[in-house]
Amino acid sequence: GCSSSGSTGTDSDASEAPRETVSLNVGYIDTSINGVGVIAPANELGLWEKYGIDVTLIPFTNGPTQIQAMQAGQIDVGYIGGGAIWMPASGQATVIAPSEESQGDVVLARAGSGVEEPADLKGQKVGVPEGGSGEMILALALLSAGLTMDDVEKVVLDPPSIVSAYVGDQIDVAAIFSPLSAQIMDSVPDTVTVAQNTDFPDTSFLGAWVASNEAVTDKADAVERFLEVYAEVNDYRIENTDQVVEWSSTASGAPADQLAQQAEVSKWTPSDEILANNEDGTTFDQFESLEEVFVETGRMDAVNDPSTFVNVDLFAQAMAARS
Amino acid sequence: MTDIKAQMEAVSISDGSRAPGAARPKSQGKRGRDKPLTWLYVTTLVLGIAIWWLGALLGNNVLAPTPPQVVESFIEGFSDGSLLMNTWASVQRVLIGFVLGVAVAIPAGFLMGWYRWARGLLEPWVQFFRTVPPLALIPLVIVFLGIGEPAKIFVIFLAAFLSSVLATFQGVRNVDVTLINAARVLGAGDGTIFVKVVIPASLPFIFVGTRVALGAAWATVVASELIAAAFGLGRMMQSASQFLDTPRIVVGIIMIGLLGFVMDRLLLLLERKLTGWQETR
Amino acid sequence: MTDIKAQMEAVSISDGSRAPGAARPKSQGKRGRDKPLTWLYVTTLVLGIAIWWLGALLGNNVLAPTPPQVVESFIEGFSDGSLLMNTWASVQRVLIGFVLGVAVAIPAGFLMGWYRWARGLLEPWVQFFRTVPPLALIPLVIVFLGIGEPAKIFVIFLAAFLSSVLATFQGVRNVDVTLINAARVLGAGDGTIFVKVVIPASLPFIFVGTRVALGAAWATVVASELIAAAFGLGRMMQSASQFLDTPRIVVGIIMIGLLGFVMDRLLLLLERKLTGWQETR
Amino acid sequence: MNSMISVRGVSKHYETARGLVRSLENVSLEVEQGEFITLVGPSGCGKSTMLNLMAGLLEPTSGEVLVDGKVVTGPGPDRGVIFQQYALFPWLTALQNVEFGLRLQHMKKTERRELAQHYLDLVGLGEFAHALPKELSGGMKQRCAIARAYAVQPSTLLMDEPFGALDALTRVNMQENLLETWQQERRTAVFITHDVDEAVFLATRVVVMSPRPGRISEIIDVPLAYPRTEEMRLSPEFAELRARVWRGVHHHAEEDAA
Amino acid sequence: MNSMISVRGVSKHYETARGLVRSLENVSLEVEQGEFITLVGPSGCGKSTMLNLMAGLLEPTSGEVLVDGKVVTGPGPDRGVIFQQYALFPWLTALQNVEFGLRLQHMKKTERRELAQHYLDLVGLGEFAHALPKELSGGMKQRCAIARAYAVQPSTLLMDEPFGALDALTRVNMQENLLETWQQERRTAVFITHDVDEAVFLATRVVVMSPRPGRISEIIDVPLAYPRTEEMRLSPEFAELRARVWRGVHHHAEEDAA
Ligand SMILES: Nc1ncnc2c1ncn2[C@@H]1O[C@H](COP(=O)(O)OP(=O)(O)OP(=O)(O)O)[C@@H](O)[C@H]1O
Ligand SMILES: Nc1ncnc2c1ncn2[C@@H]1O[C@H](COP(=O)(O)OP(=O)(O)OP(=O)(O)O)[C@@H](O)[C@H]1O
Ligand SMILES: [Mg+2]
Ligand SMILES: [Mg+2]
Repeated sequence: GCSSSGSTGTDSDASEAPRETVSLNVGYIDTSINGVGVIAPANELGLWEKYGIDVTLIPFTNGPTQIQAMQAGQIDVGYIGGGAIWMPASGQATVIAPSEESQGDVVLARAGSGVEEPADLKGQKVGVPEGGSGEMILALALLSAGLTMDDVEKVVLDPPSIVSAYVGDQIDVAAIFSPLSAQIMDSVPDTVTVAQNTDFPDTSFLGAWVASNEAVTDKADAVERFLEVYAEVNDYRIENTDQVVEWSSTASGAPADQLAQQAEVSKWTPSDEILANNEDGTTFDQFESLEEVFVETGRMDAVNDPSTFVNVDLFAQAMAARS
Repeated sequence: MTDIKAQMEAVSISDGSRAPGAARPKSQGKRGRDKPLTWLYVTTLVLGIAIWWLGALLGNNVLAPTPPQVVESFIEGFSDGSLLMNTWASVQRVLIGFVLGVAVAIPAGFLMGWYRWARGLLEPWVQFFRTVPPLALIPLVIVFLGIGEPAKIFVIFLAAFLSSVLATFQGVRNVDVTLINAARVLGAGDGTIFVKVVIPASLPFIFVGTRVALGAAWATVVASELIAAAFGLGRMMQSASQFLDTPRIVVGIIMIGLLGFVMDRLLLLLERKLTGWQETR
Repeated sequence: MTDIKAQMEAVSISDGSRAPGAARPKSQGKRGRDKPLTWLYVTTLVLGIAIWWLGALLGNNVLAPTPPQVVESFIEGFSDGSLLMNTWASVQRVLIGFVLGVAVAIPAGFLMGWYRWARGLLEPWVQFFRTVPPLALIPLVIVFLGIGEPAKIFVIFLAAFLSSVLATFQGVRNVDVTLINAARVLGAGDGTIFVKVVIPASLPFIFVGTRVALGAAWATVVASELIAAAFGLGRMMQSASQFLDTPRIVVGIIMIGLLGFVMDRLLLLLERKLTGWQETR
Repeated sequence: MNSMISVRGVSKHYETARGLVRSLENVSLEVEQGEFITLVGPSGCGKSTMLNLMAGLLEPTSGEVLVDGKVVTGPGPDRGVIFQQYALFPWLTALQNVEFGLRLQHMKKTERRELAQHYLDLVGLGEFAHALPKELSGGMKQRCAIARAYAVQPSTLLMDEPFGALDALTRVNMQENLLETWQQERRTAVFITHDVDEAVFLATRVVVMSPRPGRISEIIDVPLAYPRTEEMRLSPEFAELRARVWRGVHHHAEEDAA
Repeated sequence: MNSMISVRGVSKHYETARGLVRSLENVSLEVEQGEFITLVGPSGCGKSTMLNLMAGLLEPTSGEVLVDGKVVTGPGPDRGVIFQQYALFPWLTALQNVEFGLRLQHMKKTERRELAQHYLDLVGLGEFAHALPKELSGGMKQRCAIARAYAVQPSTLLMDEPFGALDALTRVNMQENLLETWQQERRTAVFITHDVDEAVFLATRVVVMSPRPGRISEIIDVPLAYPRTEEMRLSPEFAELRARVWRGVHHHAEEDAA
């Protein structure tokens, strides 16, 4: 078990309800607008102080490493993209709040390749990064055409290598996400979009903030306060996207135009609505439909009940505390 | 004092060279002397596994697999044939990349050690690329060599080449000048001196290079198999780490470690055969 | 023939050692002989850049950045201070990891070369881990060492240690037995022989090991900075590759290559100072 | 009597790819405290092997070697050795080479330096104190090795052709030096040489060896008094001894050649 | 006349940390075709340096060395060299070492092997053809190096104390061998030795050198006829020459010691 939040820190600056400062280790993806795009505004707006969190921020390049770090007790909270939701869904962490609904996942094909719709994918060499939303959009596309993963020749590559391989004429089809998809479009302009998220309205690729299972039990207070921060930033970023992009770019060194592109394909839900979705079961449904895709791609053996890995109580408490 | 002596005997036997003290009366012939080393190997193996097991149990962490979990994963991999297939794919790549790397490194090292122009032209690049992470080169390799087998082998080749060329180069620089002179006064030209003097005289260095290259080749197999590999131990470990299937990662580590160990022993045998003439400890 | 001679002169100067032929009358002193090498360096540099540029233009795609794009990215990195910060972070890690690695490898190599028990206990593990990809160890390193600076340094340390211990070991095995005997008859014990005979006699090997270790340390910096690094050249290249910012990747490669090159030259200087006694080419 | 070195039924065989080489076969020899033994014999008859056994650098295949009553298990600073191949430390200067053994005796720096310089001067290398071995000529290397062995003042000196690379005059000087200190300090000395004149001039006893297998074929007492002088070399007695030693070596060599 | 080797105003200096070492200073020497020159002088006087200059292994600091009328720019198989330090290839057997030079002359295998074995027999190493250098005694290594140099039958033989590690009888045999082939094939020979007797016995001219800086101090003609015999060694003429050479070396050495 981790040491709990009982540190006798100085009183927070928040005037009306002086709370004890709690410590929290937060991981995030600093090349993602959904990761650094929450952290940077929180820093700029002084929200950690406001909500009394003595925060340690640790940048990562991907989701799975954060889950590893959580299991090793190194971080309490982190952000993962929709492609990694199978990890909490398999019990390795707990979802504490949905983040964005991704609109940026696509299956692309070279103009002369003869691939124009999902059915044409049969027998093709498809570049796809393993264990991410690229794999999921491909699975959905294949499913919609009555095909399975076995009907294509999977070429597993790192996300950036997908672009190298596609632009370098090594593969004709790529299942990839933004902003790398934009790079492909720029380099090979007559590329055809074979499938994209909007083709599958029933399945939303939900990214999420997750907490380690230990943190949820032992540091519930701190995690809840993180959600207070998150709820505030979430609303802020919907209103002030440009500002958030600028802050994020400054904080992480990532190119602003690329972060802006990511923001464009990320659909954010206002915090009130998240609360409502949590309460009426929409959130559970969304994660369950996501799990079905994971079963399809072989990431999971069976669909688990979302209520076992999505904690909606903490978010509710956070919203209550803010109002 | 006694330790040195004992050591000298052991070496003299295992080297095939006869250092002073080789025929110490109290030792009971070849078998008698090799036995303790075998026991030490067993001891260290048991110790290592014990420490690992203890660490895994104490850590009490899903990610630290215990030996039984790993054994289970091994059995699974064997029974569905995937482990052998992956192993075979990697062994091929490593062997080809390693052999090519060393085969190019030895002449390159010689050229660099011997001719000013070669040193001037090659050394900066060798030194430069030696420090460049293979991981960082992968996007470029894909652009120029595609995603097929050649690209993967190239990454391994590069690692093997870059880590052994330096040792060869150094070996050439360290050849005793009197031996070169002896060959020259017997009428040997550059080519003959290369082949007949410099290569044998720098064999101890070349073997260090070769063995380091073998290590580097195996150590790069994961990076190389990031390039669209369908099979391979590196590939297997990559996906295992996606699933946080740590027992399978450990299976991969053990396989690579064992294969590397076996190949290293073969190199060592070759070395002993080829450098038995040395008058060393 | 003439080439060997010329070479011998060059070496005799640059080594600080005086091989036969060092004072050939036609050569114009130190500067006269060093000049051509400098020119060769410049030539090879220009050639390399030209080939790159040509390749980038012919390839005509976003993935192969041209020199001007890279220069631009360099300037950008300098002006916002990020490049220096990243460089500093990596240099620290590499230096600490490298120095620790070598500092442990030298005594370990000696022990292994000298004492049977040390060889029996350590060698299997060294050989085993030498071939294990650092990339594959990262999940385990996170489990046992966490995600802080120690974890990153450990990965670099391991790479440096494993690649240099072999050379030291081999160096110890190659020490001329008559020198050891000479020390022993003068009353030297094991410790003194270590420090006063074996270390100096195996310096050429140790330096090969050290230089290989330096290369390995830098080559592992990307892998090590996959462990939640906030800054670092490897980290910078990682994020650049997320956005396919190839000029910045090349900036990283160049920085690592250059830093590695410079550090290698420093080692070389040290080596020349310490092994000037050698009677070699 | 008080035997300093006892070689008792010692054999030394080497197993080689070509078969067993009998370097020494059942050799026994007693060297008394304060004696000066010279070892002569044709090339390859096992002289160096014998010396290395006494030094503790080789182990006998059978039999045993005792020094001062104790079985030899390894080398020690009580027995100084001059190797046939010099064996200077190439990374140390001449002076540092000589200081090496003194340093091990924890001698103070100034004293050590002074003593080392003294011995370098003795062998005529005073000017080359700061030269590295690679900067020395063959004979100079040999003299440096001699200085190094002398400097530690061992009670027994084992010397393998120490004066082989020296010119005649230097050689004679070195012989006289050696005898002088040996007499003063009553050391025990075993000295290998190919020079019959030298063998007789230095020795209390000349041990003649014969090859394949290496054996002691003859031991010749040299009843000349010490200090030995240049005049003695010209004496008929000396000539007679020289001839005996020559015949001793010669005889077996002839046999060998047959 | 027909000069085989011309050393013309040659100096060889070494720059060391301790300052300039004048190994040779303005030395001139003409060696005629078919001559047998022996070089004598105290240890460190520059004999090896001189030989290496002739071999083309060293470059003079000033002056020039001509062999057969051409300036020496490097070593060649026309000049066989026996090194002071043997320089055997440790990874080759004795036989393979001797074959090394023959192989370079593209000699057929059987012929090559036969010739190599012949020269090994000549130096008394026939039985050790398949031994590695590390399995040979000091004198055996030296003889192997001699066989290697002889086997290529160079027109000029440059020898640096080739018989230094040999016992007296072997040495005398080797001397006679050497003179025999030299006479038959009218080679040119330059031979360094510390043995004054040997210097006179072999040479047409004895070149005496003196040290610091290395110079030729005296050249002594040896008017004895060839073939030289063991009786000649006992002749008063020989004794006189020997005394002259001794004084030549001695004199300067004394000066040096002063
Ligand atoms: N390591 C070895 N392996 C095999 N044979 C050896 C080894 N060392 C020595 N010998 C053999 O032992 C014999 C005696 O050698 P040793 O060196 O004692 O001769 P030596 O009398 O000193 O001769 P020299 O006067 O030439 O130095 C030789 O025949 C030699 O070939
Ligand atoms: N590489 C070198 N650097 C500096 N000095 C050197 C070098 N080689 C030789 N010398 C010096 O040159 C001088 C002559 O050396 P050389 O080897 O020619 O002597 P030598 O007459 O052959 O002596 P010896 O009879 O002892 O072999 C010596 O004083 C030696 O110190
Ligand atoms: Mg000997
Ligand atoms: Mg000499």
